[in-house]
Formats: sequence, C-alpha cells, structure tokens
Amino acid sequence: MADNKVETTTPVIEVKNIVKHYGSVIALSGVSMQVSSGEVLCLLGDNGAGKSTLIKTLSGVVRPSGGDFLVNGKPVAFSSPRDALDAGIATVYQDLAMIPLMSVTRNFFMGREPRRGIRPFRYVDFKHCNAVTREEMQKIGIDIRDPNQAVGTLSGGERQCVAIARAVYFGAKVLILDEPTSALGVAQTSMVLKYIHQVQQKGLGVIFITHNVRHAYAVGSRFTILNRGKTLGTFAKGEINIDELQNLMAGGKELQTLSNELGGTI
Amino acid sequence: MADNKVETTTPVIEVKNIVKHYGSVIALSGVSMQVSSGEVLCLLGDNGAGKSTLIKTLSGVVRPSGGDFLVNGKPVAFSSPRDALDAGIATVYQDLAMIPLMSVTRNFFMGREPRRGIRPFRYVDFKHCNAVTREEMQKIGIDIRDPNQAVGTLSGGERQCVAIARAVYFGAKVLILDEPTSALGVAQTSMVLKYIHQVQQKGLGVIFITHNVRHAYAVGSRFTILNRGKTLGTFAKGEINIDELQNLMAGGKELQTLSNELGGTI
Amino acid sequence: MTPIEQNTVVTAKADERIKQVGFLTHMMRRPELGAVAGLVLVVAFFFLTADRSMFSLSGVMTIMAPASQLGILAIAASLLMIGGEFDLSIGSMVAFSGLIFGAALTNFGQPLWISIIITMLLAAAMGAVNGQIVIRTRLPSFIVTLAFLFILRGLTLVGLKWATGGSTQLRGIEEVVGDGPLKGAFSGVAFQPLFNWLAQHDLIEKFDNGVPKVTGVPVSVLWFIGIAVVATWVLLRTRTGNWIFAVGGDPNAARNSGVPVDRVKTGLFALTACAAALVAIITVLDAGSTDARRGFQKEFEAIIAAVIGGSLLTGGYGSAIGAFFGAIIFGLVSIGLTYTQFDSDWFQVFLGSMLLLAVLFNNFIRRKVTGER
Amino acid sequence: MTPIEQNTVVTAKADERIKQVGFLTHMMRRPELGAVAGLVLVVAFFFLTADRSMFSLSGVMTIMAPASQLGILAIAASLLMIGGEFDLSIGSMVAFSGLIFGAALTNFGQPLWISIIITMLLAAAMGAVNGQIVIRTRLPSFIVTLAFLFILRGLTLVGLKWATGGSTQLRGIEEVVGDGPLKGAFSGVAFQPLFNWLAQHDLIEKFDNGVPKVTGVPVSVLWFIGIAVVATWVLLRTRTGNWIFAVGGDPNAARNSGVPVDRVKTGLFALTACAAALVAIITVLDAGSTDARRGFQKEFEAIIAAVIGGSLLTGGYGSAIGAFFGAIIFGLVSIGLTYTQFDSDWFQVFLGSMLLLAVLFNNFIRRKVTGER
Amino acid sequence: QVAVAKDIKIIAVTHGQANDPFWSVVKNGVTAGAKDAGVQVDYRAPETFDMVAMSQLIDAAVNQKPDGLIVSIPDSSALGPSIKKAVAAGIPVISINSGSDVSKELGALLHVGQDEYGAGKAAGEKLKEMGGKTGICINQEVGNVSLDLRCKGFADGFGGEVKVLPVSNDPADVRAKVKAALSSNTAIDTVMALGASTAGEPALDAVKDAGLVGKVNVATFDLSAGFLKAVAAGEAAFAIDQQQFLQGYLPVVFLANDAKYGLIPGGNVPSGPNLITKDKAAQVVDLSAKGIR
Ligand SMILES: Nc1ncnc2c1ncn2[C@@H]1O[C@H](COP(=O)(O)OP(=O)(O)OP(=O)(O)O)[C@@H](O)[C@H]1O
Ligand SMILES: Nc1ncnc2c1ncn2[C@@H]1O[C@H](COP(=O)(O)OP(=O)(O)OP(=O)(O)O)[C@@H](O)[C@H]1O
Ligand SMILES: [Mg+2]
Ligand SMILES: [Mg+2]
Repeated sequence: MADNKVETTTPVIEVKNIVKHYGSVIALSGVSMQVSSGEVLCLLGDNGAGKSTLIKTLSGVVRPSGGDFLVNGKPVAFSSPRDALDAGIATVYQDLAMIPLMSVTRNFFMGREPRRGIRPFRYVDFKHCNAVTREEMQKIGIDIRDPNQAVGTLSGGERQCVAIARAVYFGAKVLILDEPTSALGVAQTSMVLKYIHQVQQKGLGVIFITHNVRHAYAVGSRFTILNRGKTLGTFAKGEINIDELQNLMAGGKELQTLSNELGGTI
Repeated sequence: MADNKVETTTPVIEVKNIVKHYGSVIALSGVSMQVSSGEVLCLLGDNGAGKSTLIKTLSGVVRPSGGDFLVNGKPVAFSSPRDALDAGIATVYQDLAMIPLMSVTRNFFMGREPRRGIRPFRYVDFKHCNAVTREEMQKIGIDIRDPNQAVGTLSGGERQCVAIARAVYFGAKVLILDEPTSALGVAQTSMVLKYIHQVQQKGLGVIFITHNVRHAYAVGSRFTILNRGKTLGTFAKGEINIDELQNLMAGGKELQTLSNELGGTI
Repeated sequence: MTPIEQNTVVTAKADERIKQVGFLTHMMRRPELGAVAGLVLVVAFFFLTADRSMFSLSGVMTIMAPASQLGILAIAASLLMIGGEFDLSIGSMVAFSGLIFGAALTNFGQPLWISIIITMLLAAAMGAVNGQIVIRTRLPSFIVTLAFLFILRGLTLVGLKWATGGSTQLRGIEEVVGDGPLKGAFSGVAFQPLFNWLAQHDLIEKFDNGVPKVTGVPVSVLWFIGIAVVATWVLLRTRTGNWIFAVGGDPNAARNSGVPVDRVKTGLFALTACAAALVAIITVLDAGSTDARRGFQKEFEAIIAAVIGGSLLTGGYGSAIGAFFGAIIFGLVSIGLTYTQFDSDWFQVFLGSMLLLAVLFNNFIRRKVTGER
Repeated sequence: MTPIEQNTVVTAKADERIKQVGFLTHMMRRPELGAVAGLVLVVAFFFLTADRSMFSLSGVMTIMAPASQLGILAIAASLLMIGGEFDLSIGSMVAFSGLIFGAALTNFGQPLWISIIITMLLAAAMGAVNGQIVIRTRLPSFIVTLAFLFILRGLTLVGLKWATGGSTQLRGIEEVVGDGPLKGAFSGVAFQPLFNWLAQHDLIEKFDNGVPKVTGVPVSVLWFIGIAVVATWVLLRTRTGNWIFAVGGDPNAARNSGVPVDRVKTGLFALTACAAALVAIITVLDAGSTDARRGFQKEFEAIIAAVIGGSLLTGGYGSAIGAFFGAIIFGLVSIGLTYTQFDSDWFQVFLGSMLLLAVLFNNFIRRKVTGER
Repeated sequence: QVAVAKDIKIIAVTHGQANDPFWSVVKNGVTAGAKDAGVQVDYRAPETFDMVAMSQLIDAAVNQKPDGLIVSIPDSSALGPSIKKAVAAGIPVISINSGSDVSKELGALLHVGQDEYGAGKAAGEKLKEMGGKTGICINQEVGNVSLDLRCKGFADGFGGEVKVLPVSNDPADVRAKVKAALSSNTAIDTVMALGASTAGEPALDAVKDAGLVGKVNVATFDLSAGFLKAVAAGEAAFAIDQQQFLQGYLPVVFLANDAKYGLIPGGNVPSGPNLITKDKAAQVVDLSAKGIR
C-alpha cells in the first residue's frame, strides 16, 4: 500500500495530512500525496471521495483547515487562485471556471489578456486573440463556429475543451485536470490524453483525475486512491494491473456480479 | 447506413427531420430517430453534434424550428417540460435541472411533491421525503450524509446520481439520459447501467447518450449516430461491432495513430 | 428559513464525515436567527441611550404599529424576492388601493365589505398584470414594476382629484364606515377588555382619568404576526413553498423539473399587491383619510427589511421570519431615535449607521457560529 | 455592447452550421442598438404630440443638459452593475461631494483646482470604503450602499448647517471661484465662438439683440459623450473591461481564472463615487450653490437609465452606450411632457407608460431581429 | 407650581423634513426658542410627506409625556386622533403652519402660522395685479398636501389660466422643465415657485436662458439668499415670507411660559404672509443665508 518509489528530486507539489471542513461536513480528513516533474499522478476515487476538494486546495480556491502544503519543498499558503497561477499551477476545474455570458475568446484569455499599445492606452487585440483561440481549439479537435459565441451556448464537451486548451496554452509547471475527459467525445478524449502525454514529456508535473480506468492507465505514472476523505494508497504503474486498479477505484465495492451481468465492459 | 430493422409496433417517440436554429447557429439540420418500448437507443456523436439539443426538443425544453415529432404515433408540440413529463417522458439533463441552493430532498421531489392533509392545509411531509431520498440514493450507491445538504455542495458525481435516482423513482414511459455516467465513479456507473437494463426489461423506452463506447455497447439495442447536426445512421446491435462503433462516434476522424500511441486503451 | 432544513431526521448510523455541532450552532444556522442577533444589538443600543418610556408597554406598541404595517409589505416582498422578482410598485399600490377603497366607500357609497373585496380584487389583478408582463416579455421585473410605480402613483393623483373635486386628500371615510366587527378586523386595537381589566388591576399604566395608556394591541400587529406564521408555514412545509424557492433559485431548472414557473410568479405578484392593499385598508381606516403620497417609498423600506432579514436580492434564498424581524429592526431604529437625545439633523446618519451595524452584527454572528467561510 | 463581439474575423472557410445574416440583423444584435430603437419610438411619439420648439436647437440643448448629468451617473452605475454590484449612495454622494466642494471653496478658501482634487479624492475614498465593506463582509452591496445613502445624506445636512451657520443651502460659490479655463471645463457652455458665428450667419436662431438662443454646448454634454466613449473603449477593448464583465458574470469563475476580483470591484465603486463627484462639481459651479437635497433619488434614475440601456441587474451583461441612450430616453420623457398639451396631473402615468413602452419596443425589436427565443 | 426650567421638555412634530429648506428654518426657530426660554426641545418629522408616519411620531411623543407638544396639521383626519390623545393625556398642544381651521376643534391651545392656501391666494392676487394672465406653478413635490394648497391658493387668487408643472429636486431638471414650458407656451407671463432654492432659483435661470427677464414675473414661496438678490436686482417679482422662524420660535416660548407660570396668549398668532419685494429684499439676504428667514 505504501509508495515504494523513492524520489530523487524534491516533488513540485507535496501535501501532508491535508484536512478540509465545510462547516460540519468533513470533506478531507488527512490526505497526503505528491507529484514530481515529468510524472502524471492519477487521482482516483469514488464520487464524493474528496478529489475535487483536494485539488481546490492545491489551486488556492479553498484554504485547507489543516495540514502541510509544500511547493518545491517550501511551505506555501495560497490566498487566491492567482497565487497558485503565479506559482505555476494551472488548473482545469470540474465545475468549469468559465463565464457563460462571455465569448469563447474572452474566456480563453481571462486573467491573462495580452496587451498592446502604450500606457495608459493599452488595449487587447481581440482580433488576434480570436485567431489564437480558434487555432488552439482546432488543435484539440473542436472546430468552433465563431470565437465570439458565448461560452454558455457551447455544448458541454466544447466548453470542457476550451478550459483544457486554455490551461495548456498558457503553460505551467504543474497542470491539474479534474475529470477533463468526462464530457468529451472519442476524438477529443484522444487529443487530451495525447496532450497529457506531451506535457509530461516536456517535464511538467500533471495531476489527472478520472473515473475511467483505461484513461488513467493509459497515461498515469502513479495512482493515488482516495476514499471518503482519506488516502487509500499510492501505486506506481508497474505495481498494479488494470483490474486491481478498477476494484480499488470503486472503493472495494463488490462489482464482480454487476460487471459480469453486463459482460465486463464497464 | 439505413435502419434495417422493421418495427412491428408504433414507436413511443419518433422524430422526422427535426431542425433547430439558435439565431444564426444551426444546431440540428434534419435529424430523424425513433425509440420503441423495451429498447435502449444509444445516441452517439462527437462534441457539439447536437445530441443535447435533440433531447431538449424531445423533453419540451426548446421548441424545434421545424420537423415532425410524434409520440405514440400522434404528432405533439410540447410547450413546456411539464407537458413532456405529463406525456411520460422523464429526462436527466446534462446541465442538471437542479437548484443548487436547495436541499437534496427538495430537489429530488421538485415538481412532484407528495402532499398530505386536507385542503387548504395540505403540506409536504419532508421527514418522509428525506427518508425516501436517502433510500433511493443508497440504491444507486451514494451514501449521502444528510438529505438536507444543499445540492450545490455535493460533488459532481453525487449531483448526477440525485438526478438519475429522481428520474428512475418517478418512473415514466420513456427515460432520457444525457451523458448520465460521465461524472460517475466505477461503482455508480455500474449501478446506472444496471438500472438502464432493468428499466428496459420493464418495457420502457430509453434514450441513452454517452461518449463511452463500452457503456453504449453494454446496454444499447440500437445506436443512432449524429454528426454536425445530421443523422449519420442507425444500427442495431448485431449489425456493428464495438470498433466500428468507436470509429463512427468520432465522426470518422483518423484515430488509429493516436489510439495506437496510447496503446489502444481509450 | 432556508430551503435547507436543519432539523434532520435522526439517521440510524452517524456518518464519520460529519462533525458534531452543538444545539446553539444548530439554531444559529437558521438565517432568521441571525436577524434576531441584529435585533438584540439594536435593542441593547437603545436600552443604553434612550428614554425608559421606549420600553414601556405603550412605547413598544408605538414601535410595533408602524413596524407591523411595514412588515406586512416586507413579508410579501421577501416571498417575491425568494421567487426571484422585485416589485417596486408596492408603495404606489398602497396609495392606489387607498384611493380605490376610499372612493368605493365615499363616492360610490358601497358598504365596507364590498369595498374591501373590490380593493383586494383590483390589487390582485394589477399584481397579476405586472407578473404577466414580466413573464411574457422576459423584461426584468425591476423595470416593469418601476413603470407601474409611476403609473399607479399618477393614477392615484388623477383619481383623487376626480374623487374629491380637486384636492389630493380624500377625507370623511370614518363617517361613512361607521362601526362594526368588520371594521374592527382592519382598524383600531384588539383585546380591549383584557387591557381594561389589566389597567383596573394596576397591572399596566393608565392615564389619570383611568383609561389605560395602551387600550389594546393594534390589529395591524395581529395581521403582521398571522401573515408571518402563514408565510413561514407555506415556505417550509408546502409544495407551493418548494416551488417559490425553486423559481427563484433557477427558473430554468425549475421549469425542467415540471414546476409551473409562470403560475408561481404571477401568484407572487398578485400576493404582493394584495399585501399592499391590506396595508392601504388598514391605514385608511385608521387615519380616516387617504392622500396622494401614501405609501411613498414603502417599496424601498420593504426591500430593506427583507434584505436585513437575510433574503437574497438574486432570489432563491430567504425567509418570512427574517423579514418579520427585519421590519421590526427598521421600525425600531426609525422610531427609536425620537426617544434619544440626538439632534434630528443626525437622524439619517444614525439610521444608516444602525442599519449597517445591525446587518454587520447579524452577519458576524452567523459566520462565527457556522464556522469558517 | 456585450462581451460577445460581433465583428468577427472573416474566417477562411464558412461553417455550414451558421446561417447567413444580413448587416442590419448583425447591427441590431448589439444591445445598445435596441436602446436606440426605444429612443426612436420616444422621439417619434413627441414628434407627433409635442410643440415644435422641442426639436429646435435650443429645445434639444434643454433636454441634453439634465440628461447628460444623469447620463454621467448612469454610465458609471452601469459599469458597476456589469461588475455585479449596486451603488445606492450615488445620489447622496452628489450632495455630499457638493458640500465638500462648496466648503473647500468658501469656508476654507481653497482655489478651484485644489477643491476639485480634494472632492474627487474624498469621493474615491468613500467609494472604496463602500467597496471594501461589501468585499470584506460579503454583504450584498444593496444594503451596504443603502446605509451610505442615509449616512451621506445626513452628513450633508449636518455639514451644510455647520458651513453656513444654520441654512441648508450653501451659496456664494460663484463669487469665490471667479472665471478661468478650469471653471470653463466644468461649467457653462463650450464652442461659444462657433455658435456666435452661426448666429451671425443666421444659421441658428437668435434673440432680437443678436445673441444666439443657444450660446454653446453645455460642457456637461461634452463630459457625457467623452465618458461614454472612454467607458465603451474600456469595456470592449481592454483587459480591465474583460475583468469587469468577468467579475459580474461569475465572480468565482473569474477569481479561479486569476482575475483580481476584489481590486476590480473596489475600483468600480471608487469610479462610481467619482462620477457622482463630477456631477456635483458641474452642478455646483453651474448653480453657484449647493443644498441638502441635491441628487435626491439620482441613484434610482441612474439605475433606471442603465436598465433601459440593457444592463442586467444581475451583472455580467450591459454596455456604456446603452446607458448613454437610456439616460437620453429618460431625460426626453421626463422633460418632453412639458412640451405637450397633456394635463400635468398625468405626468407620472405618462412617464411610467413611456418608459414601459420604450423598453418593450426595444425588447420587441431585438427579439424580432435576432430570431426566435 | 413653578417648574425648574431645564426639566421642561417640549416636542415638536411637523410634516417637514429637517433637510427641507422651509422647515429647516422652523427648526432653527425651535432651537433658538429653546435656548432663549431655557427648555429642552426635540424636533421630529417623518422622512417623507407621510401622514401615517407622522401620526405615529405624535403617538411616540405623547408616550414620553412632554410638557408641551407642537404639531402641524396638514391632515386633520389622519392626525386628529393622535392629537386628541395628547390633549386627553393633559399635554398642552400648540398647532403651527397648517391646520388653523381645525386647531381649536382638536383641542390645541392656539395656532401660530398662516395657512398655505391663504399665502398662495395673496401671492396670486399680487401677481394678477402686476398684470399676469397666464401662469405656471412649479411644484417640486406633487401630492404633498401643503404644497398642493399653495398652488391652489395661487390659482384662485391669480384668476387667469394656471398650469401646474411637476418637477424634481434637481436644479438642472427644474431649469430644463421651466425652459421647456416657456418655449412651448409663449403666453406664459407668470412663474410661481413653491420653494425658493429648489424651484425659484432654477426657474430664474430658465427665464434668463429664454431671454425673458422682465417679461415674465417670477415669484416664490419662502426665501433664499440667491432669490432675494434677484428680487433686489429687479429680476424677480417677490418672495412670500411666512416668517416661519416664528412658527418654530413662538410656540416654544409660549409652552415654556405655560409650563413655568401657566401663562399663554389668548388667541391665534398669524405669522405671515409678508411679501418681500425689491425694497425690502436687500436687508433680508444675510438673515436668509443663515437660515433665519
Ligand atoms: N462547499 C461545500 N459545502 C459542504 N460540503 C461540501 C462542499 N463541497 C464539497 N462538499 C462535500 O465534500 C465531499 C467531497 O466532495 P468533492 O467534490 O471533493 O468530491 P469528488 O471526489 O470530486 O467527487 P466526484 O468524483 O463526484 O467529483 C462531498 O461529499 C461533498 O458533498
Ligand atoms: N443556446 C444556444 N445558442 C447558440 N448555440 C447553441 C445553443 N445551444 C447549443 N448551441 C450549439 O449547438 C451545437 C449542438 O450543441 P449540443 O449541446 O446539442 O451538443 P452535444 O451533441 O450535446 O455535445 P456534447 O457531447 O459536447 O454535450 C453546439 O455546437 C452548440 O455550440
Ligand atoms: Mg469532483
Ligand atoms: Mg450534450
């Protein structure tokens, strides 16, 4: 159950015994994990296990109620997502950080708008931004009609693609993806998994949350499993096969009968 | 490419050449499909293909710009989702029809609150409702802490489970599920697929939207494929194998190279 | 009260993912009890600075009379706000209903009960028109009811001039109404015998001539309490209540779940207008007159009271009990100053500061008790 | 204008999933052009019913002077509304800034430029305080700025009585200011030589003594236009504009994307207060006096104008140009009746109906043009 | 039964807000009276012209058992019961400003002031005398009964055609509306404003803008330094002074003497009207700027 792989470098992100309470609700009761450069850590677990809450503490959206949080070995306490972005942690949230009434382009560049001209007449060249957006979306397999369309009118999958393309475009030291592929079609999913692979090759750390064991196994280097707010364990790819992983992800629930009934295809 | 299976009974739901425009955006440009009692129709297609738009016209959320819509062979024109519900069409929407500030129980019974007492003093027995909600959620594999918790504070998967449990609990002649399993964990997904199977056995018609070819193949009786607002074709289970289906779902995009790179595991 | 009930059914097995909380914390989670904290602060303030007579029985009744009239409006306004809409025409509706009621009684010589029914029906119809316009056009209710703020206020002026032959004040209502049990239900005080008895036995203050200083509880206070209780029951325990929260929380989601959104909203608009008509009837019968400025800016005060009581302007969240306490806080602050030594030039500074303090305190207490965030 | 730009880059290949739309449809999609439709309706109405002098040069200037003062407030209010907040203290801020400005000039004998700077700084500071309270306490801005509505109005009264020794009107500002280019930038009219020249050549109306009836464009109109242009540019072409839409559309999403939400909101509150101070300076210099009732209910009118102009009360959507036309519509309707033969008792009925009609028409046109839904 | 002066408490409840220019002078009178008589006085008024709220304020005042009560009575039906209650409780009541007709009936000791209708009528007659035929009455608070009465009195005294012009408190708005009225109806030769600083001064500006100084007579209720200067300069006709300072000052002194010595005048005191024309205007300017006239 323990993490057998001894790290030679300090991990980019390391959390120890993180606790998070929402009023009387205990969402995380002591979770530890770490991710180093050039590896893809898959965060797995049942619904409500606390995966999103954990990555929200990493990206500065919520403040942990207790525990240690180290970036490059140094303890940090983010007071806003901006701090996390500045520290090189880019996140694609499950409940997307998108503003439905605003256009795809404006959402794409939100918070990091490129500016031209001289102070105080600096402006954003939205024509250029539109072109970039269209191009980046195309790369991920989405041919958007019009970058000025409101994000709220995009389909669920298209919206997800905007969020992913944005995180990838702006680069970072660590990329966190919370169920990025859940709303995606086959082609888009392949693109995203390929991206994750590329990003890892470039030496970034990736935290990848998914419920699809195949997706996880395809790109993950290590797997950390959460259950009811606690870490169940961390495994390197070589230590575990796809079926064991599937069982652990379900929190040890008896799946065999179900799975068999439906022909083991889930 | 054509639907070779000749139906003996009139389909519960049949649409012919449905068209839907949003302003200048053409979301559906002539889609036809049908679903009969006791069958699971899987609606497949790329992101933005128009799947959600199609089922929104079926459930009365949007009015089609053109085309025919028949229920039990009779043309209908729903003016609100209530009409669709009354006609026996229950839907689980992709962007969930849930009110975040309200409790799980209140959302669960929304629109169909059971009442007690005599007019005008009829009231809703929320204690009883809480118990029912807890029980139904347990059936789908979610152990909610407190049925009075606001839905907005549930995890993505938990929320999805509330929507599914609700649709199933209230029963219907046709059950429409728009990507119900995308946010679900392994255990919950199994539950939902099993449910779909059960519902089908009971003789209901089911429309099931998913991007996961395995999920589709596990429960589907027929597969209708959409692409850029048009029907690509409909296939019965025996006519097509899982790999062909996968290729069609991606809209014929060249996936082989990608898929191979990642070990064919998507 | 919120859609999220606090009195959970005791579940068989406790969940390890829930912290235990005390009873006090549990109670304070209810938003209306936050409003109570604000009330306590304001009372404490006046206890230290104001004349003792403010807290005598008659002092309390003096405060409750205006607070109850505002409160009736505030409860209706807060239901409408929970349902996601505004009604800025409440104040003008008070004046307009007053005119209709007064004219029915005097110009048309109708008996009291018919006048009341006419007034109520007309108000409900106007409210429904408001609602239908909002629903059909999908315009914000702010702008639609604002138009009615002007239109109704203007019609009142025109109507009054017509009814009185040129004046903006319609008088002589007392004379045509006379006395009777129906009048007693809308004006004057209740429980008079009890208060007489109390005065005779020196249990409450009386004037030198033996008449008790407070002859009874103003009926508006009884209406106020009654409406608060009914509204709370409806919100928390009925289907209608569930629908009100739903249409305010997310009208699309509510519609998709089969809630008749338009019917609920229209009903709420009609209800708000009826509350305004009720206040008009009460004040007209009490004052014996009506004029073109009745209810001026009451829409504003009603929204203030609802917001102090914890209702969200964006809809979907709030409580009737909160509006109840909000109205009392507002009434207390605005009448309370007259019991203190402050110069009336400072009235507005004082009113503003007290409002801010009450809401801040309410908020602070709630946050303290419910834990972080 | 909206965050969704309409002037798309022409893409290489046209998408078959997009219907072709005409240029007109394209233009009308902009929400502010809906407001133009409302304006056209109102103008057409007056063209048929009002005295011709309403559309003379001097008639237009008469309407533009108050409309421009309201408009400056409305543009600021609409930026704030797009950013998801309200400021109900705008009107009181006009009075308060007027007092500060007047007192700095007369009681403290400061030169004009120092007085202007003091007034602006103080207003910005008060606005920032408003903003900080809203952000820190997470209370709705409605209730916080409402408290300031009362507090500032009250402080103005107290301050005026102190500054004048008992009156509610502070006078003698004209005498201490004198004339100069700086004064000219805030009061009176601009382009005087041009208008004189036009009058000499009989291109515009003049009095019998040869003085043109309209001596120039009121500077407040120039400020109004200038601010509308700058605000539009900021909203549509700058990073700040993007952030304003974002914090109003969804503050959490904006924060998660790295937008400094609190800084943007505080800035907007300060900006709104500065707009109020600018209007105060303009009116004080124009009238030569200030009093305790200045700016009464201007917050209300500013919000009306912004809403007529298509801004959403819930934030995230709206335009500065819309507020520009909204203010003109409101000014036109409220002044216009004077030019018609209607009985003035009907003023409010008329105002309400015209507002409703203008918005309905605007909405109708927009829906017609943009297709179904 | 001589009471100690500093324990004497008098409460004034009127329908005019503290920031209304007219009523702020009444309040200054009250304050000055309190200082001179050595008693304690509270001035209270509802936030808007609201008869229901005002009756509630009177109730609150009675509840504090003051040694004297000063009230204005713009609506005898609405305020009557509360005033009667005060009288029943043995509180001496003096009415001011409006309500001279009902004052006795409700049990008030006397009335100080001059009713709005009478003042309006006097002004109307004077303006008719100055040759006016068509007039407008600028009302900054339509529906406020006392302001409506001023207009009505003016119309009745003036005799000619009178139109009411509803305006707001905003000088730019008043100015624009008056200008609009003047340009759409060139027959207008008389402008009657119901308040000097809110309506009178902007109306003067409008007349100047329209180039009609000297052709249109502008008169106003109440005083303001700016308007008085215009009167002195001959640009405006006159201002009607109710001498409302006295409406605040005298009742306080009367009630103080009543409490101390049981002394009270035997009849009503008319405080106005006093038409301030060109000859008197200059003297009054300074007092007006200080809030005494
Ligand atoms: N704001 C909140 N207030 C109260 N409880 C919360 C809040 N946010 C999350 N929770 C609770 O904390 C638990 C963990 O939620 P989280 O979103 O982290 O789950 P998750 O692992 O991401 O699940 P999923 O796979 O379904 O997305 C859930 O049971 C949820 O109900
Ligand atoms: N309200 C709207 N206004 C404009 N365009 C819209 C609107 N709703 C949907 N669309 C467009 O219609 C197309 C079809 O959307 P739809 O949501 O039906 O796709 P989908 O097949 O459900 O995709 P996904 O699998 O990603 O959920 C999309 O390209 C989307 O941008
Ligand atoms: Mg999650
Ligand atoms: Mg979809």
